[in-house]
Amino acid sequence: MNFGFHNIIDGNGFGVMLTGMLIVFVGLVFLSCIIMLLSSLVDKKKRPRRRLSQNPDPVELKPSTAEIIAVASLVIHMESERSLGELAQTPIQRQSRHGSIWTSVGKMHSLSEGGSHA
Amino acid sequence: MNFGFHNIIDGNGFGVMLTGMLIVFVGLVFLSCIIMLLSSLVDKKKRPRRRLSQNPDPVELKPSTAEIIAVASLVIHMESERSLGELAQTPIQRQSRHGSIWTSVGKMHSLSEGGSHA
Amino acid sequence: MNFGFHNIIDGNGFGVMLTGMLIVFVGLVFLSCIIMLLSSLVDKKKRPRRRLSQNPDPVELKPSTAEIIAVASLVIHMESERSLGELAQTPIQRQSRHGSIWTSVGKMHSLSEGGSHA
Amino acid sequence: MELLIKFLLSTGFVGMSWQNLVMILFGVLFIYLAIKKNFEPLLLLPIGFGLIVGNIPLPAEIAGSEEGNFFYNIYQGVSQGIYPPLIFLGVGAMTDFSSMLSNPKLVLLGAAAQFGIFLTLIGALFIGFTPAQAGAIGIIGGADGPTAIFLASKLAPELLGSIAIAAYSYMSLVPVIQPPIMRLLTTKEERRIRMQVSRQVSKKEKIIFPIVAFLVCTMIAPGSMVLMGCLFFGNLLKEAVVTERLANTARNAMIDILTILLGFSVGAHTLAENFLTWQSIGIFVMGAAAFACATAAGVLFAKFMNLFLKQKINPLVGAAGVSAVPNAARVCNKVGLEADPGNYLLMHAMAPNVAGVVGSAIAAGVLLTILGS
Amino acid sequence: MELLIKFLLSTGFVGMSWQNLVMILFGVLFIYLAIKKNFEPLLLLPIGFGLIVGNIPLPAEIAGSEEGNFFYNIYQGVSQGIYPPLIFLGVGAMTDFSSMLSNPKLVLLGAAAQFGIFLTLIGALFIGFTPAQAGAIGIIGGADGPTAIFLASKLAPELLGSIAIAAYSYMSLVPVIQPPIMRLLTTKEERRIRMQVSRQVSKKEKIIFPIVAFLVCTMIAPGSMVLMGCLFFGNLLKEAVVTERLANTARNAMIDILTILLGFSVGAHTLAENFLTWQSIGIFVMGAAAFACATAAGVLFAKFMNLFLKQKINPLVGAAGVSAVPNAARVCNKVGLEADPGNYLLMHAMAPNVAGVVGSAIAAGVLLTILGS
Amino acid sequence: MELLIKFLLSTGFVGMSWQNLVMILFGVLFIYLAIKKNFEPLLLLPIGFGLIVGNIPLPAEIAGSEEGNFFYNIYQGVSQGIYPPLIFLGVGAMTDFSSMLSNPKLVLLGAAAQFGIFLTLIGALFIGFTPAQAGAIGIIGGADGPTAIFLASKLAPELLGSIAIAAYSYMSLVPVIQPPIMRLLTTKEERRIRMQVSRQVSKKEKIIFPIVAFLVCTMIAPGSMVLMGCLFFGNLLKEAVVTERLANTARNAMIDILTILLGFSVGAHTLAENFLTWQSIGIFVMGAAAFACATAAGVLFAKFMNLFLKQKINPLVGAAGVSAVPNAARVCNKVGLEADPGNYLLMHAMAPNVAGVVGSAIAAGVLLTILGS
Ligand code: NA
Ligand code: NA
Ligand code: NA
Repeated sequence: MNFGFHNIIDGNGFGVMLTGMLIVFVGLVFLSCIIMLLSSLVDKKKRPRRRLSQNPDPVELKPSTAEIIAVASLVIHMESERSLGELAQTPIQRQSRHGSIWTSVGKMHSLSEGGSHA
Repeated sequence: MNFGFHNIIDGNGFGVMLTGMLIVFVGLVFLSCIIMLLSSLVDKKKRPRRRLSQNPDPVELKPSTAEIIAVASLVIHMESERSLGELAQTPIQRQSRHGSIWTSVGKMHSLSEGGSHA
Repeated sequence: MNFGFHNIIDGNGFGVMLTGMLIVFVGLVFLSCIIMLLSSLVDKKKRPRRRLSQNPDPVELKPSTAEIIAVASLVIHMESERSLGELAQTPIQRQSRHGSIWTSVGKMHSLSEGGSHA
Repeated sequence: MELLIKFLLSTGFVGMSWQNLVMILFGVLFIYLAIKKNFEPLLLLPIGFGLIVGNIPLPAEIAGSEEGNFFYNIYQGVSQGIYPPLIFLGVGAMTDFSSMLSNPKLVLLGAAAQFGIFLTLIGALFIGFTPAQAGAIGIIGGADGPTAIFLASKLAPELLGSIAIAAYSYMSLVPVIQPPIMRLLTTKEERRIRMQVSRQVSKKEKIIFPIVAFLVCTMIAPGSMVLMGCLFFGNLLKEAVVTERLANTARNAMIDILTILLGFSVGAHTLAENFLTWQSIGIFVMGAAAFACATAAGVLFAKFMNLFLKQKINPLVGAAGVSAVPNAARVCNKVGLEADPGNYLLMHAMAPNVAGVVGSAIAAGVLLTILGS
Repeated sequence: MELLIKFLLSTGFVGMSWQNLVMILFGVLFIYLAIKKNFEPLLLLPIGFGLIVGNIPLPAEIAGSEEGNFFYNIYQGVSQGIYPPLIFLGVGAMTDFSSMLSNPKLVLLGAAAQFGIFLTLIGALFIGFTPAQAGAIGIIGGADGPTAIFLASKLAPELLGSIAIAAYSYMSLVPVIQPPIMRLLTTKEERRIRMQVSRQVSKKEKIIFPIVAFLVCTMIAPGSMVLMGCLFFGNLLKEAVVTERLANTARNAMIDILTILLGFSVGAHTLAENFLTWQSIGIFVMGAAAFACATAAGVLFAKFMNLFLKQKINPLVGAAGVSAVPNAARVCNKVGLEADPGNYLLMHAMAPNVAGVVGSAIAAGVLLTILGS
Repeated sequence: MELLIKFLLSTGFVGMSWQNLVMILFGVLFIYLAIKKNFEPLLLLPIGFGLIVGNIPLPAEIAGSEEGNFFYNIYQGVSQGIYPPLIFLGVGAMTDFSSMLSNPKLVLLGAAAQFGIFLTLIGALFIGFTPAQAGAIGIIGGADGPTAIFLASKLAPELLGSIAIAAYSYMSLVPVIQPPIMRLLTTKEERRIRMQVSRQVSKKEKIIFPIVAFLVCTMIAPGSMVLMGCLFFGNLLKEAVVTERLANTARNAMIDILTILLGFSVGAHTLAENFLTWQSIGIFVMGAAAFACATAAGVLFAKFMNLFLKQKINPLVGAAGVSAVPNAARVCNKVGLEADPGNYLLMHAMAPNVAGVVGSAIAAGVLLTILGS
């Protein structure tokens, strides 16, 4: 490998650099303008997105028993769906159907009733 | 593109149509006969499949504290499995677009409404 | 297909057998030695791995209502993550090696430490 | 400096023709329809974005030779006929044939609705398409994406884009196209007919069915072997509980990955010169006709069957024979409820609905055998 | 009209030979065994359905040239040796080597059991197979699907179907084949031997192991490089917690997709002319011999080791050396419990069990080096 | 006997050169860094193991011809430029552009940081690389794995291994490289600057953005079409809720599978003769320079912008413009907190961070257009 500035000249390094930086800037300046336009174009009235605290403090939540019941039903539902996943682990686990008694039925059903996408 | 009936004649359109519809009908008639045979062949005694209600109504459920404890342990169990890295991916589960647990039912819907690949 | 010992001789069957078994044994003997070395090399002090039973017995667990609320909040938290479709991109959920739901917070930490594909 | 000029000359603005622009607008339109109107979003959104990507004018030195080009590479799965059958496999792993198994005679409605395919074929011949092209256009009436794309890739690759788009568009327009025809061809009394509840189907039947069905269909129409093989293989994976993990992956990760690749690459290969043609207009007109005929054929055949049956069929379910699963079945249910709130036809409509999938695959097989070079 | 005749002549009935029929029946048989008897369903069901699909007689104009044919395309992953190593990668991401790490001397049992491979090779030579074919047949004794398919695709592609089917069939017949041999070669006292609990294995060991193990194995048997590389790479992904998401996908979505493609395409490429031959019968006979020899070799070597060990090994675990993970280990456990309820050998048996996987991969490497053209 | 000799001569020990050994040690090193130091483990661990696998010396008869060789086959996805864009698609399905949408002027910082790319290019030319190679080396400064690998596979395949490793190494070294430069170029007051909270972004904007952004970028730099197309397509799949299941698979199963194949095959193709060269040392030196320049450029440009803005920018966020998502943004946050605990810059830093991804993709497009043969 032979050092030297002539390489840069031969390779038209500065030309590439200038063109490159120019294009990159033009592109992103353009982009940021577009974004500003966008935000002014689209309707301003924002429906505030529900911000869910990333680590919910148990004490703060204080769920009513109704909520706990909802959790129960949710978990049952999730289990029944996820039990496909459970089947899909290791062959050993596939043979032995352990897990929740509640969902033993749900398993095949959430399957056969899994939406027909055809 | 030149219109005209001669195209149909040249392309033997009617021949194709007749053959096609004939084969389709033969095929599906055959199929429906086979199905009838099947249902008569296989043992008739059906063990009635328990139908799990598709949207578990919290009020209907009324879980005892024992059940809630079961849910708790189930979640722990699920967590432990997941943390053991065994959770198989079930994208449908993640498909739901609603932020609240109250729409856990909605998930089943969005499942059946998830559009079609076909 | 013509039977006969000459086939074995022509195919140098015994040579292959001897070489094969030799290599296999050399390989695995070597391997078991390495393993012994390994176990003596690495530090001996073992932190006992928490063994989580695959289907925990509710009665054994006896969660306080506080714990149940925690479960509730965890599920809500999981749901919200999932429905926001954001958790999907984080290895953490599967990565966390702890079996207890109390580490659901820890999950968010490891979230911010999740490596990126980009 | 001359580098800069050289570069500027390579930008997209230069060589941007009005055709490119129109195509990009079409892409935006399909994305809009997918998101706002929920038009088969899983396919039309990728196709729409693909249209945009594929119709940006590129200077020769970038576009380069086809080989080694990203979109050319992923399109191989389409032109080689790999994605559609595998997607069909995933579809099989999603499909529940039990409603069809529980009342077999409704299967015939799935056959009748294929009439649309062949009538369209004749129409396409009439307006000057070649027989092979006409076959590929006719299959739009099958209302079945993978089948349509598979057949088009074999019979008329040059029309694939238009056919795919037409097929998926009309599949999502089913709620618009079908109801008027259904109302026109049926009396309120007929729409009111209630059908008896269907029997329970045993697990055993569900497992044996895909095997037998595959044999029957391929025996009669060997051309449908690949599609049928994948559809029923997927279904067997689903019904034979022991392979649940395979079925689960087939209908989730696998079908999703293939759908992304299929939609994106089909869109990117639908170029102005192939799409902005009189042919495409012809294809869309024919496609609409196909759906209309198919619906009519299904309904009328149901009424015809009622002449012989004492257990009357509600003719509305005939319309579900066009497949377009599960939209068509939902439409039947909806129109049925209008006539008689409380008369839920959905489960009954699912039978001709899935039978329609099989029917159009058979039809595709026939067309492939007869018209395939 | 002549179109109709032309079509009818193309239907499957014409040209359906008795061989086709037999093959289809074989397909049905394997599906039955997979579902009812739980014979390696993840592989035998796809292979079984593939047999049915692949043996439907097709008229030339449909079957067409190999290229562009769907099954030919997906079979490339087999003939090019792409699927098996990647499946092995997923297997590595599933396998837990800790039991092996906790008592290394049991590794030797995994070596002894490979004796079956080479004895079978000699038998195969004897009944007239070529050396390459004999090697591919011998590997059935490895009781390891991906290894067998990988080697067969290199040494004897024409026998791949029979070998794959034989391998998976016998792997699921392990509970039938092994126990009598195990009982024959061991006394009740030996079966009663209790083994000491194995030590805890540190995370660090588990992470270092796959790297070191790969180096050792490929150094000694370079031919096993690809298989070993994938197996231990997958295992490293699993043990190095930081790549858990990759390991998770490797052992779920990825291995499932590949298993579907492998099984289905292998089945579809197992045609009557290759399968309904005396050779196949030879292969199945040899396969049974291979498993029997391997089991015997494992048990006897365990007894041989006991001559030198004060901490006696229960000879039953020697039988687990044939791999066939995890069935063989379960069989050991079962037979052990018969002799002494309360003597659980499962964890001990896992050590030779996984060692057997490594052992047969090494053997495959040797055969590839010596017999590979 | 001579068989045994023949075999022994084929073992890895024979023909094991010191280069091989060094490469294997490098592999072990990268695995160590991935696991212990969490250096981009998802890529560096597969690459590291690939290095080990690829540098075991094999006798010719095993290594065989390139074709049909497993690693050669899976490497096609790299050399054909298939994996990187699809991985970029998954990245798009992970990326949230809302922070960028909420304060657009920070986008310029993402442009400024690309200065590192071109300065490095000049440096590479200086030390004697060809223009094409220099371009591929410069892109390391883009701090974006898929972009770097994609461009390298087009401009300088022979350097791909070194470039990929350099890129990912420095991306994980960001927390080491950046802070000193950031502190050097900013006063404590500047680091204390608090930025106003960014506005809420509507769903509509998020959906329209990827489409518009793709059009703008490809119009201006058509060479970046493939990368941009995939990135923004993935993002659209994510934002258009209707395709959530596709986005979900794209950012999980699909990206994981591709990452495994990419990392493993890139590693296995990085052979001693290409890697243990003065060039590689040059590449690593240049890479470090690239990151340093990029960081400096970002920070200084932020200070430059402050001359005109009344709402001052905290110059630290300029450093996030190098992309290396999300490490660089975290570093900004960390350094910011040092100066003023309670001044959280993370969300602000995400804007130039993702803008940097777009910026380097544009730069890659320019280099591809100008330097691509
Ligand atoms: Na149809
Ligand atoms: Na083995
Ligand atoms: Na960048």
